[in-house]
Amino acid sequence: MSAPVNRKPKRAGLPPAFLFLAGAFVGAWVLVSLFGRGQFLTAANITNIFVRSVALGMVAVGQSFAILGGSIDLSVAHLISVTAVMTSFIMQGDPANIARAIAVVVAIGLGVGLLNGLIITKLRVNSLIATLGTGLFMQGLLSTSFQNFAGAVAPEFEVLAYGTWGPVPIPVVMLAVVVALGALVMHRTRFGAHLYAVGGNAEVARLSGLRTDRVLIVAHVITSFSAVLTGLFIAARLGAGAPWVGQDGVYDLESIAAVVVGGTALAGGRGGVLGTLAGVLIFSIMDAMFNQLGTGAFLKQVFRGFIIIAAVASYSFRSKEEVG
Amino acid sequence: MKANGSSAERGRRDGPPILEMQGITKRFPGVVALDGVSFDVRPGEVHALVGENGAGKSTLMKILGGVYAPDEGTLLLDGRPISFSHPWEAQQQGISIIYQEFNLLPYRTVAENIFLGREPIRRGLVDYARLRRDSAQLLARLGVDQWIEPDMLVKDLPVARQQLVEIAKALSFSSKVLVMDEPTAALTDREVELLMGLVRQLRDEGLAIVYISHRFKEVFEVADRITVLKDGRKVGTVDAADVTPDDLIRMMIGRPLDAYYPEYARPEDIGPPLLEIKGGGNDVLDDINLTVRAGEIVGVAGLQGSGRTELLRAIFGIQPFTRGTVRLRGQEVRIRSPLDAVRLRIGFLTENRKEEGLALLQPVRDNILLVHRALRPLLAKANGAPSVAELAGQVDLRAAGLDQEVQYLSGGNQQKVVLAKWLAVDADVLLFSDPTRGIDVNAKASIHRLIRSLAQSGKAILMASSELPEIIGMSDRIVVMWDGRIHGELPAGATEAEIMALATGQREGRRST
Amino acid sequence: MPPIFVVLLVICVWISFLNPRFATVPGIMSFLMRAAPAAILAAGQLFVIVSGGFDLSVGSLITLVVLGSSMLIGGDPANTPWVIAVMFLIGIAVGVFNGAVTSWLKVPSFITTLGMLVTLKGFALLWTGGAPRGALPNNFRVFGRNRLSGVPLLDEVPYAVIILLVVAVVATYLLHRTGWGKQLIALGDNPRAARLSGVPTAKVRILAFVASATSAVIAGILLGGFSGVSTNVGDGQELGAISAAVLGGAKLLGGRGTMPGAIAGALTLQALFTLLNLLGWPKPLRDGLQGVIIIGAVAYTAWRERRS
Amino acid sequence: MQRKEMVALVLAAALLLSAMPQAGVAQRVSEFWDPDEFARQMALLEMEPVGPPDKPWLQALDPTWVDTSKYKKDPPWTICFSNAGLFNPWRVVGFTTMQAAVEANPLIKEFIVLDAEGRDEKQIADIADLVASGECDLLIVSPMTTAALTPAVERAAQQLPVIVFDRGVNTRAPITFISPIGGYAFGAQGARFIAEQLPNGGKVLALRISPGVDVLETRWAAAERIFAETNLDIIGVEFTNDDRAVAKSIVTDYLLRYGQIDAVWMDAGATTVAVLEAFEDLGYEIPIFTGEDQQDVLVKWYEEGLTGIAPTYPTFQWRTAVEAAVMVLSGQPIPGPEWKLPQPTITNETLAQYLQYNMPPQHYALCGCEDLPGYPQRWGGR
Repeated sequence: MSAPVNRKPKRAGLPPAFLFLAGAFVGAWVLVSLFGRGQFLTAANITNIFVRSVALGMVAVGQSFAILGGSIDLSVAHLISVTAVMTSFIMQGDPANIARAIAVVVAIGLGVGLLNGLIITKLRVNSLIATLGTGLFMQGLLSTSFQNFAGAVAPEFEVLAYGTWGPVPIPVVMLAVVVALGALVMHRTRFGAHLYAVGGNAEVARLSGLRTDRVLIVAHVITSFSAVLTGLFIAARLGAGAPWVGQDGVYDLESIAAVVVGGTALAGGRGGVLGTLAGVLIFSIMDAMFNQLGTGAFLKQVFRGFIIIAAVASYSFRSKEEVG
Repeated sequence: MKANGSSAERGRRDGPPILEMQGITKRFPGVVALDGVSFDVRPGEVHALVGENGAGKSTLMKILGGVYAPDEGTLLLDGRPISFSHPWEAQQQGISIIYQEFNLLPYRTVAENIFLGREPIRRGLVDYARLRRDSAQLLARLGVDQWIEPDMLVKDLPVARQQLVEIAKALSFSSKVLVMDEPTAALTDREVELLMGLVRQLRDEGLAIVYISHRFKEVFEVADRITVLKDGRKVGTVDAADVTPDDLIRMMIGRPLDAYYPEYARPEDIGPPLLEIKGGGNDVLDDINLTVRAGEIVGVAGLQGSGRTELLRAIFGIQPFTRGTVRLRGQEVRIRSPLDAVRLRIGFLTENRKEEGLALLQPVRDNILLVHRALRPLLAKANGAPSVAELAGQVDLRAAGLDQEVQYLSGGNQQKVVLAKWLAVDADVLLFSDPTRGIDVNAKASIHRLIRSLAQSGKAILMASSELPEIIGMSDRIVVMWDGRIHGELPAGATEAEIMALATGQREGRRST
Repeated sequence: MPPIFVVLLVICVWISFLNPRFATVPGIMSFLMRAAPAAILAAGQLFVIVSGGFDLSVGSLITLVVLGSSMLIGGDPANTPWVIAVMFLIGIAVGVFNGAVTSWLKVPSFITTLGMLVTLKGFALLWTGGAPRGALPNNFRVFGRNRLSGVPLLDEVPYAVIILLVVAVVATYLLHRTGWGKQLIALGDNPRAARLSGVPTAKVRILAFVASATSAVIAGILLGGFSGVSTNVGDGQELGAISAAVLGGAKLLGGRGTMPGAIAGALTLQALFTLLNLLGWPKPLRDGLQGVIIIGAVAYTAWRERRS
Repeated sequence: MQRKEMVALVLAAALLLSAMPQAGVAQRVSEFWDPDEFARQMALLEMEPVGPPDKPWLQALDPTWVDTSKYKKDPPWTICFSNAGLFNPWRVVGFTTMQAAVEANPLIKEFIVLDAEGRDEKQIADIADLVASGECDLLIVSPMTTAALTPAVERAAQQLPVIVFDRGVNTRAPITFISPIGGYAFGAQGARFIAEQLPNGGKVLALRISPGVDVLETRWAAAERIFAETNLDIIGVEFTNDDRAVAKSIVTDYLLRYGQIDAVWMDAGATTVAVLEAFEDLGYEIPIFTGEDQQDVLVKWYEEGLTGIAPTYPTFQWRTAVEAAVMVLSGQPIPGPEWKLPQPTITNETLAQYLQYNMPPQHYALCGCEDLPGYPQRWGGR
């Protein structure tokens, strides 16, 4: 056997996206110091970068599961709207209703995830079309029933968005918990290992005796659940939910972008939750940097698109396969 | 453990079978893959399943593994009828299978692959420490722990070692029946020895083993009984002790070799060199010197991983040569991509017709014209010369019509479509890699005749094959690859033993032609 | 006849039952005029879909065309011809970029064009400062808004309908009658086999993205003509185009799809919206139904393929 | 497809589509309806403003004054601005005016702007950023949506002097809230005009930009009240997202469904021209309409001799925000906690005086920017 053996063990620390994250951080620091106003490296600024990452971060962690399994979920933005609206609508400002509201939206989320998973695995509908369809359907029902901010969350519920735990904002704690849980499920459970297999090669997974449909359905349930968390957070942050909050945040495409910038392959089977966190933080750092540089939002958008392409290209350009 | 069994040692042949297949029939579009086949295996026995490619071995095994459901027939496990609708259920019943196609995830570690679906759990989480420990133990038991570590990524392992991981994976099941499909195809002798010892040990532990191979040496070394399949039917089951290899060949082929393969080229048929390679090499090949002349078929033999297929891929520009010179029809050429090769009218046909040869959803017509169109201006009209009907006739294609989608054709006819594709552009250097793999016997003969007639019409043909009978039956000259080099060259009619000696690197040098 | 044509016919009959004006020549012309941009976009998108990719950037490209044209023309109708030429050049450049990044840097087109979606919209807004500026003169808007009169038998024909017809014929020819179209479908069906058959995959794929981008430029000119300058004009058009192609029987990830089908898919969506409008469905519910319908269509196709 | 399947599908679809409840949303009583405030605004409309007659952006209606001496600070100042976004021409014109007004004032050394890109979520973070940066002497906020931004503004006001304009917040924490008379007056003027002009049973289509924004909700709330007291047939209320393409499509849909429509009430003028074009293109007569002070509306109205009315929501309030900031930091009293600006209405009679042919189509006549540096080029004019 003449081919060389790579004896380097796997899991050599953090995913490569953290290199970009470090680059973005240093770049932003230098640029802001040279041309921007104020200091980049302040506790307040860093805290804000994290707080800005919470809404996108939670749903992007969930989106990682769908994408890792070789699927995709375009319905998350609409589910976020549904969750935010239902939360404040049910709560009506009364803390007594908090538990009920959360129970209802979690149930909705699980139901939507189950539905997405079933349509994809049992009806064999391409995930893009399936979730585009369920998303449109949800939004249709929601916008028909609600035209506006509906109800209000209880003041106690706003702690989720505005409270602090020592010096750390509670939303950041929440994001940390979601990322940690996501990483735990993805990297330390059987389901996680099976998800890698299903996304890597569904046929191999099937021949190895995995019930691939079930794995994919669970992945979609997790994705939807994460969208519910983001929806709850946004409801707390805005004090109420409106039927457009999810779409206005472009959480569908942004979460996909964060996942792939974080190094998870769109085709599935490679990547992880920590990379996604890096992807989300890169976007937040850009936000903070452009804020401090005082250039407008549109220039940032121009760069953002290129960054998505460049990051993914850096992972993919060595591939010899044809990519469609 | 040590490989200490002798070939005289045998497993038990008494007692009731643990697994029985009765009257299994399976049809695919255009072909009956299995026709009323019965088969059984007892605990503590190695039952070999032999037969040519396309005889139905793999189909039988996939039925065992729950991949396919049989159209007719019953499966009995411990005397109880069972049926699987999913591979998972077969595993649950204690049947584990080493598939011939690699069944591993390249971007996961060896340990994760071995225990995929059965990861050890501790407090609800995967116990990675134990996963690594258990994998290391398995690898040690296989005697390959110095080459393969549990934390390596599968994609970083060479092909032969991936095969060993595959074997480790099958061993990790605490199963009652173990099915091994050509487990040694990519292994060196040393690794094969290790495996043989292991198979015996498992047998002695009371496992029922189904061993599929066409290497008679191994079959006779480990098998207690041998079942021969041919064209989807069972020819018979015999005790290994009662038969000779020649008996088996007769059972498998059912006719003498010379009637089965077309005649070799006569000296006057052979024309000028069309393809000449001098000092060719890249990361996996080195010092390739090879000439293929018009009118001749040059066979390329060698074990998996020897550079056999890589040689063809280098010539075709898939993993191009980075050293040396290639001359085509006397002209020096640079081939850096398949497009270069196609432009130079080199044709390429592989056993992976579904992955590498055909656009399955497209009709016969569009597949046959694909290369032709690729060589014309993009906006040229799609149809016109050459006549697709004529080409289809030339390769003796049996299809419902030229508008039939190729996914519905039988394997043999699919290969003929691929061939017609190259004839459409008049390719005169043709590279074939296992051209008849997975094709039934009659179609195989027809493709062999077709290849010979192409040679007779003045084309230069380089044919790599994993089947020695095919190499021997077809080649006017045989080059044998070992360790990325051409290790020797043999004339038409060389024996399997001669080829294997070169292919395993045992004998140096070349016999003059 | 493929199912989509039957569905289209049924919906059209139903509409004319509710609104007899629909079944007249002017009624049909108005319908086609409104459907023209979506149908053209679906035609362009199909080239990319059969090749196994997606083009999500078309919506933003439409916005860029509308906003960019208004900026460059700057109120002077004399500028219209060269500005339109520039827009086609921009479109071609975007198409080449999408195709090249996908082919050579191996970035999945979903991501390439997602990045372009963000970038192009940002660029268009950066250019105009975030809101529509300037106006489009009548000689630009004529294509999307006006009708050619004095046509025998039909009397008045909207320019948009003529353009749709030309695009449909050209696109059908390109996809189904040229070597490029056949290679494109083969590429989507089996990229490896296509490459090993000598198909110049990068060139073939880049041209598909150019076709898609060109269709977006045409659609942008028609949409800008129809309603004038607007910053959201392109939003969501990409998903509409993909839905239309899929309704028309195209297979996502490539290998199958017909041009008449994709165009019929776009017309069907438009007809469905017209029908639901006449039935009094509010807009959000119409969108919701669209979701159910595309899932249903794809599930039906998948089921039929499995059965055969 | 098999014929039987086809028939079954068609029947199923027919059943489903027809059985769906018609436009199932009952109009709920708007939470934005406040009769007292409505009466107050109608009264303000009749009132004479206080302040320099040639500078409407410094005028105030029925003002009360707040003392700002505690905010007095030595110049030069850094003023921060959290902008909801630049998503429509009104905001672009206003923001241009604001920047010019800042430049015209040498006492302002820096003007830090964060653009929330139309997202509540981002604006909340932006405001937190600005407050935390410690660089702002004063914070101006133009909120995205009222309810969502209220807590953020409240928080900011604990640390900084805050001025809010355009859309409001549900708190008295800012020093002042600058706005024109208000949405009730805006909406009512258009609705009354239509009610006067149309016979009983006249068909009216109402087009709104988007829900949830207080300044827009109040416009419709008032119009809805007024229409409810008439015998007009309100055939539909739709949202255009401020998009001409959407607006034109909606109107075309309605014309195809209902035939001629007699009046179109709109809560903003950005899509007015597209709406009128829909009538033209289908060969219908241009109806009575409500618009705003954009040049494209005014020019079309004037040149084609149409009948309409244009309540305004003056862009000069962006300039007022800067002037107010300067007054606060100088310690001068300013109108507060509400600063009501005048809100002129353009009618067929007064139309001509607002035409500015040198300005671009999306320029707002009431920009209050004519004396600022860079006029008219800075606003795209010639």
